[in-house]
Amino acid sequence: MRIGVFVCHCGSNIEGTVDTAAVAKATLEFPEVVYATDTMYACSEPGQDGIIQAIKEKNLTGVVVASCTPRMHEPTFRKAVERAGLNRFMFEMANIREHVSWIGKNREANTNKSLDLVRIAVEKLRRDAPLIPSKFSVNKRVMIIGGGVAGIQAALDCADGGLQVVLVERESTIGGKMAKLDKTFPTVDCSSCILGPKMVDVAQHPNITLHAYSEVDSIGGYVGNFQVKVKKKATYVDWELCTGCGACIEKCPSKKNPDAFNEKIGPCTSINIPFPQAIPKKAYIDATTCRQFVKGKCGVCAKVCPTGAIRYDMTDEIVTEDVGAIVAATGYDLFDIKKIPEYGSGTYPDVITGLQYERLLSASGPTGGHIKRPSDGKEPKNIVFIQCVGSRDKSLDRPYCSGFCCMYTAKQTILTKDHIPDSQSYVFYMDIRSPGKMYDEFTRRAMEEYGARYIRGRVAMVYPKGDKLMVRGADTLAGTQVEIEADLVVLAAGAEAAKGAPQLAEKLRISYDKYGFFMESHPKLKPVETNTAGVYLAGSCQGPKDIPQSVGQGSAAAAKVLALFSKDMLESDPQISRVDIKRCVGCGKCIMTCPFKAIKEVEFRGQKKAEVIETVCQGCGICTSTCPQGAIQLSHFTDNQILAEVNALCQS
Amino acid sequence: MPVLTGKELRIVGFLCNWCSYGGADTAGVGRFNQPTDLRIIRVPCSGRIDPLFIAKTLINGADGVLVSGCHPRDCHYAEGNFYARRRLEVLKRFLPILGIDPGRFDYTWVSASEGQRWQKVVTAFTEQIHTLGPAPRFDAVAPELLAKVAGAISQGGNRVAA
Amino acid sequence: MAAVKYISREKLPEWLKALAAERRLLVPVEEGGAVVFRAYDPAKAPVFGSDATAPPKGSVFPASKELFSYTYGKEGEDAKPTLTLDPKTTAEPTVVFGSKPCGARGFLIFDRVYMGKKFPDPYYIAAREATVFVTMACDTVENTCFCHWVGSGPADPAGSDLLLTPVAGGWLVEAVSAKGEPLLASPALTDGAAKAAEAEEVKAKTRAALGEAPDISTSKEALLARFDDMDFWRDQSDKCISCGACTYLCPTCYCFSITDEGSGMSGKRLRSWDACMHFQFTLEASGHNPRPTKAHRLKNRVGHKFSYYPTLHDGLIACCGCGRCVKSCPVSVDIREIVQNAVAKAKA
Amino acid sequence: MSRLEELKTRIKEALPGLECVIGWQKGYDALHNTPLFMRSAEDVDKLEWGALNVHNPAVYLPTMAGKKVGVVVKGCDSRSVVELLQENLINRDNIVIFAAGCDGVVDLTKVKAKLAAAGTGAGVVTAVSADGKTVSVTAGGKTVAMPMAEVAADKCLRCQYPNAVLADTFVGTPAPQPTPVPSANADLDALDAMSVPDRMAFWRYHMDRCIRCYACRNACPMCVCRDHCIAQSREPHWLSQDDSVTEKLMFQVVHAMHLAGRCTECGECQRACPMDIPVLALKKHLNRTIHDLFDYQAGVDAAAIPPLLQFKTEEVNIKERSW
Amino acid sequence: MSEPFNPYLPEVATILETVQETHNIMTFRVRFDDEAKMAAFKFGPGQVGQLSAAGIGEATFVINSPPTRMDYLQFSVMRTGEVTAKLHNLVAGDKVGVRAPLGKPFPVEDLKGKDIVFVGGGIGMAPLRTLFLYMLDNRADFGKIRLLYGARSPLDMAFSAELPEWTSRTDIETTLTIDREADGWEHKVGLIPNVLLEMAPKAENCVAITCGPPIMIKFTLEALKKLEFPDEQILTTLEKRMKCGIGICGRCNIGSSYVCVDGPVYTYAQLKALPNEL
Repeated sequence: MRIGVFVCHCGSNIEGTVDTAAVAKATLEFPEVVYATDTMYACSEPGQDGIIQAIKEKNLTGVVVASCTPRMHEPTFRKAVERAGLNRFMFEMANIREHVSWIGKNREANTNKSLDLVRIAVEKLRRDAPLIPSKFSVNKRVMIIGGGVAGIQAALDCADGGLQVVLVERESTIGGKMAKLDKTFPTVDCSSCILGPKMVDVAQHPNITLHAYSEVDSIGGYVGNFQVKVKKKATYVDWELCTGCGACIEKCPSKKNPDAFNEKIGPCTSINIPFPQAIPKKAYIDATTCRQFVKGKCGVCAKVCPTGAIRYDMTDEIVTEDVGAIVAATGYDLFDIKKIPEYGSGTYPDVITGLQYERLLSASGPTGGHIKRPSDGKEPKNIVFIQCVGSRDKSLDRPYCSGFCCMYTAKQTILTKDHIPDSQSYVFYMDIRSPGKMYDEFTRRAMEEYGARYIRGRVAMVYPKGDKLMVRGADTLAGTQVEIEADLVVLAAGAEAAKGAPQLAEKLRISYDKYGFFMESHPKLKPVETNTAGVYLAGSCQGPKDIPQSVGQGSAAAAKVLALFSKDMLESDPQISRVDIKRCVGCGKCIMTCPFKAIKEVEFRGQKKAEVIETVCQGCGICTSTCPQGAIQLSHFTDNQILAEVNALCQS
Repeated sequence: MPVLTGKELRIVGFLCNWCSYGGADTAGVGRFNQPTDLRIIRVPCSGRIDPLFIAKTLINGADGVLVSGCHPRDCHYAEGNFYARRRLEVLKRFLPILGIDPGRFDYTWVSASEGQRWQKVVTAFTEQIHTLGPAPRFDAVAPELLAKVAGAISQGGNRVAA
Repeated sequence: MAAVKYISREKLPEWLKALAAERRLLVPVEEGGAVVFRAYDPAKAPVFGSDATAPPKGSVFPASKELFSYTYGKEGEDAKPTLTLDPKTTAEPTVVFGSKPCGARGFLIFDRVYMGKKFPDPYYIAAREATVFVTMACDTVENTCFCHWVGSGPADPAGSDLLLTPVAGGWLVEAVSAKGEPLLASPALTDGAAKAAEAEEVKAKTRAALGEAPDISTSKEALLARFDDMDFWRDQSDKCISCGACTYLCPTCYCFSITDEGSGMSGKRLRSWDACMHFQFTLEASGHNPRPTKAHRLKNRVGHKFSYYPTLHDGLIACCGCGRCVKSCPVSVDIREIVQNAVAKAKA
Repeated sequence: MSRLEELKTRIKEALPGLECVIGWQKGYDALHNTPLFMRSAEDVDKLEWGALNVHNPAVYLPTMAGKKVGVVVKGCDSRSVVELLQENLINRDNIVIFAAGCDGVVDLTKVKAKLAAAGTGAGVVTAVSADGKTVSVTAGGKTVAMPMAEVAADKCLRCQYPNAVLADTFVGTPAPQPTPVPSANADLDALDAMSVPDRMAFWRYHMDRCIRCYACRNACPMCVCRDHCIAQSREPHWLSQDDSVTEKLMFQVVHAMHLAGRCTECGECQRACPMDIPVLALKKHLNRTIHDLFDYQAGVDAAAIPPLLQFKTEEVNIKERSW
Repeated sequence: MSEPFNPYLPEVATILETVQETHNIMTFRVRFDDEAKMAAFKFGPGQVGQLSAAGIGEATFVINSPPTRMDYLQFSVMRTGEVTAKLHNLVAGDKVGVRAPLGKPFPVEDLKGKDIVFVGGGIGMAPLRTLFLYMLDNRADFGKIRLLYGARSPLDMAFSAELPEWTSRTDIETTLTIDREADGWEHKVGLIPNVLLEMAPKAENCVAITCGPPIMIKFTLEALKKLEFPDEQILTTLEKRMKCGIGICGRCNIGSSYVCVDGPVYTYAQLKALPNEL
């Protein structure tokens, strides 16, 4: 083997604390290293060309690059060595930036440690073997989980691109959070006017199958060939027959249920269609409140339904959808404002969330678009908005910024002034975060044109005084305590991961952060990919996003899916486990522990043996550490490779 | 010279690619200062780590071994760290009977986002190993200690007969 | 022949100390319930009563021996590879003191193979020449002893350099080879002529205790005749667990493996004991194994000792009758029984 | 009819349908019994039952897979059979289990020590008799009476299953479960009492005389890799052939870790060791750990999954360390 | 003082050239670094050598270049295990160790004046190549020479660079065959034993020399018996796991015959006399 070692300066990122030339020179003492050099930016075009040229000139058969983390540039360099004619697995990286130069300033120790990391990379490379991927077919259907604006965008883009799309929505209608909004910033155009047509497009698109009121039950398979079991929850209404006429809603005797679509500030019937533009516009029965279910008798809706669509005996149904890719667009939920008792939520009805305020503003909301406070239906004059409720607050384990609250609060002050010209809005804020096109101008308009009074400071408490609420807080700019008498208090509740997100992540075999937001593959370079091939992210499930960002991600995820499906055959990752059939004793321990059911028992000359299903194996190597005789080995991370690394580090 | 004599001890880390290796990267990106003793071996999953690798590393002269994987329930491969947790815990409890200080091995969970946590783990573990000092070696047991133990064995008998 | 000498129990440590001063002195000592040959330590009394658990095979033929070290290097601008091999054939002068005759006799079997004309083995020869065997004749016999079956006996001097025979108060010391004679020079030894008769009596009594040996002179042919009788070998090997205890404890088993161990640019090639009872012994890279079952392997082990080796080496049986393979076998496989079964079957 | 005679009768009845039945017979001297493979009625007449049946015949079963065989078991041996069944290494339909109550077997190392103390040796034993309470050994003309409690194998002194946990034919009256004797765990207790550095010296001292014969492994009924053990492979290359204590100890670690959660503590590894190395203590220690962590005992339930081949998302007994 | 001869110590040699013969067979051409030793090196066709990749180990291969062409020693290595995998990773300029010659050569003197039929299958062509080329280089000493060389497919055929010369020479008769039809294949299609029966060489004054995979050998021997070749006129070479190569280590023996010193070349008559343990 002829190994070349390339030690990257990364400008001064590495060279600043590592003597890269010394490392390169010293690696020449390592076995089979015939060429070593330091290079300014290994990943740059000249850097890569240098590697390719060296492979050709020095007849290198393996390459080690000591630079940044392989999680960043391993694919880059693998492609480079491949361009030079080597198998892409005849390449190893030593991470001397994130793991060395950036975490300490001692040049001697760093140089020495870098050399050690190259040493183990060389020892591993010496035991690498070329791996060649095999090909398998792709099922060109995509599942989008979540029918908010991000999911809708992804579904439409995929469908327009010619793909078959399965859209799964937990609620009985798509639309998500955006459907609940009155107007959108910074243009103040009507939310349902811009979302509605897209929802209709979903309903009418021949390539889109919509499973509303449904949830993902389990996911099997792998990129190109997932099998997703979808639980269609019982609606007790045959949607084939339901025309959405609304007769049942009119007659339903159970009318006082909190309306989830209206954020529980208005009532609804037990059989319901959430809002007039719902897609699908089909009724469903909430069995927890319906008299037929609760008391065992009623049956009014069944009697009035002109098409006879009511089915009280309906049960949940599981349908299996075979798809080649999945986009998770499950959105977010709101921080529970009751967790901050000082603000009086739950105690005082006139302390509401921003989203509830949206419903009060909306013409299709419970008040018909007239701002009436929940307690007595009076029109409020003094309205206090409190920012960062459940955002940027370490004490609540919500240290992150929810991103869009500053903007919607500004929008709401503007809309308030439009609705009630003699009103006064006050906004308690920490910082105003408005880094978008026309965003900062928008917040300025709220203050300057619409007279919203912005007070920089936190609110200490809200307490009642007569039918008013007293809001006591600090004005940190003035350095004074302020107290404002409010008719209505609107809390900008922060965004948090959608309920059930971690469970879904586990089904999808993707990671999520400690708050339940899904982890993207790379925070900058792979924002909509995940570490599980064929699973993509769109919208707020990855972290709080406003509408344009969500739509952008929906399209981005769709582009990824379209790119994935542009090939008829996918290449399987050859970095999988392989069985040495001579040494396998057929005990089946690997089969028992494989999380992917990627190993099966076969019979070979009358003896039981294990066999790896190439396309299913994900390359975790649990089998390798389970097999007592080491007969199943994970390629590229074989026992001998790891042992060689261990030995290299243990040698004195 | 693998470690800087007198300054560093030989600490080997086995990190899963998806979480902890990423966490160490995150720590690097955040420029979170760490001791330089640790050498990281990247593996796909903590489930790939045969406890025997750790035993081998310690018996062959490493002063400490640190394993880190994804937090339970957060394994990229769904279940790898669940198996790892059992196996590593069994190993950890096994080491002292061999005569290896259990403090020389530890395992933990660090996610890709937990750069600061990684810094804390590395710093604490490195300190712990420095407190324990260079590991004694099976092939270099001090003659006096050997004589003492041998004496006790020949007196008490190899196996204690009732 | 030098005059016979006598060493008393009391004077023995003095002699041992003198011997240890000049070279490596290996004596049988107890270690955790087993008796093994270790470098002499005056603080630790040697165990001369019963035969050692492990014979002194390792003194000349260590369990693992470096044949040579290798070092890769690089030369010139283009890092041209170089390879240097450095063999170490020298051996340390050694006295093995207190082995039973069977333990020393084992090397006679080695000698034929390792000191042959075509490929004399420099490592073995150096160690053999550097080692002196001071052997103790037996005064008791155990149930597993069968040295008299294979042309040896409890006072067999073959392979030894000095022979000690237990007599009242100490041992009669006889030089068996010229190599042994210089060791008699120690002042701890006194004239032993007076004890010679007693020693002869001990030898005769011990030999008599062994009783008559069965006739296994036809083992060569008898075992070959059973070569294809796999039912026979199945019956003989049924209880064998195919471990290497018999082989590694055998004073005559001389087979080995060669493996390379190295890291980085250097390493070594080792010759180490190997056991023909292990599946891996004859396993080929293709997966094919000419001796795939323990029946095949036991057939080769017994056949080698009692048939193939004698065929190649003037009828000398590659067994010294020490009985360790029987005594130390976890399941008491008895090679005497197997040979007798084969012989009986041939007669029938 | 004695247990032995009834066993013989039942085995003879079953023998025509079986490849063979594995049991014990007298060995090369009075002190040693040896495994017996019964293929004919005459073979069955050689069967022995009693304190000298030290071997665990379950070790032979996996290598005879595919053939229908019988096996005579003590209580402890039956646990190995159960464990093999649990791991699908043998097929229940192909195994016929004969069992009887066991009053314990001797530890030959203890017997040897007794004989040595009496001024004689195990090599010259001429007669042995045992009545369940006492073993009388005649050697070199002396007869030494040894209370069973002093020469029984440690496993017998703490035996929980004197009667097979699984049997097709159980003859005679079940044996009573003995009261655990404190000295039954003396080896582990002694190690527990040592300091960690002393333990390193302990293993350094003992492993030094290991001859790497792998009798411990080959006698172990749960060492199912056998011919493909990683101790002797180059791919993977876990161990070198260096004659060093680290390599020898590393093998014991391999053996012990591979047995974690599978070992029934039959003690064959240590009994088989020709160099008398106390390797069982490692497995005992692991079994204790497995029991503490997972409340699990190997070889009692053929339907159980070994604890290291499964997991719980919340591990009750594993504490996460805080950093 | 000069060291005594050490049969375990390889000669350090340099790889001059490697040839990728098939997907898993690679040929190595090596020369000892010690030119004096290279010049003095003598061997007979059929003798083997132990090729070392120091650090990994040794494996046995026949020296498949003939003693008449001493520019280099040639070994062809099929990738089967750890050592062969390492060897396949080596390139020209790399160092190997060579212990040679070991074993006994073909009985060249006895073959002189005889007609010869070589029957080689797959990698089994390697041991035949050395004798075949030796005979070509001493063409006058031998009678009619026929070579039947078969492989599974054209891609599995080693020494393909030499095949045009072998097939075009008029003083020998070369037949190539593959198991199944393949595009562009201009030679025979059929299993070696069947093609051999078609060729029907006369047994009189003829020696058949065969090497190949066990199953091929089995049926080739049957074919040769049909063609009435006496056992003494059939030569083959055995492959066994070897370590020492000098008749000590105890692996390669079949009864009392050590393949590494008494073989690897045996007549069928000798083989039949050995105990049955192949």
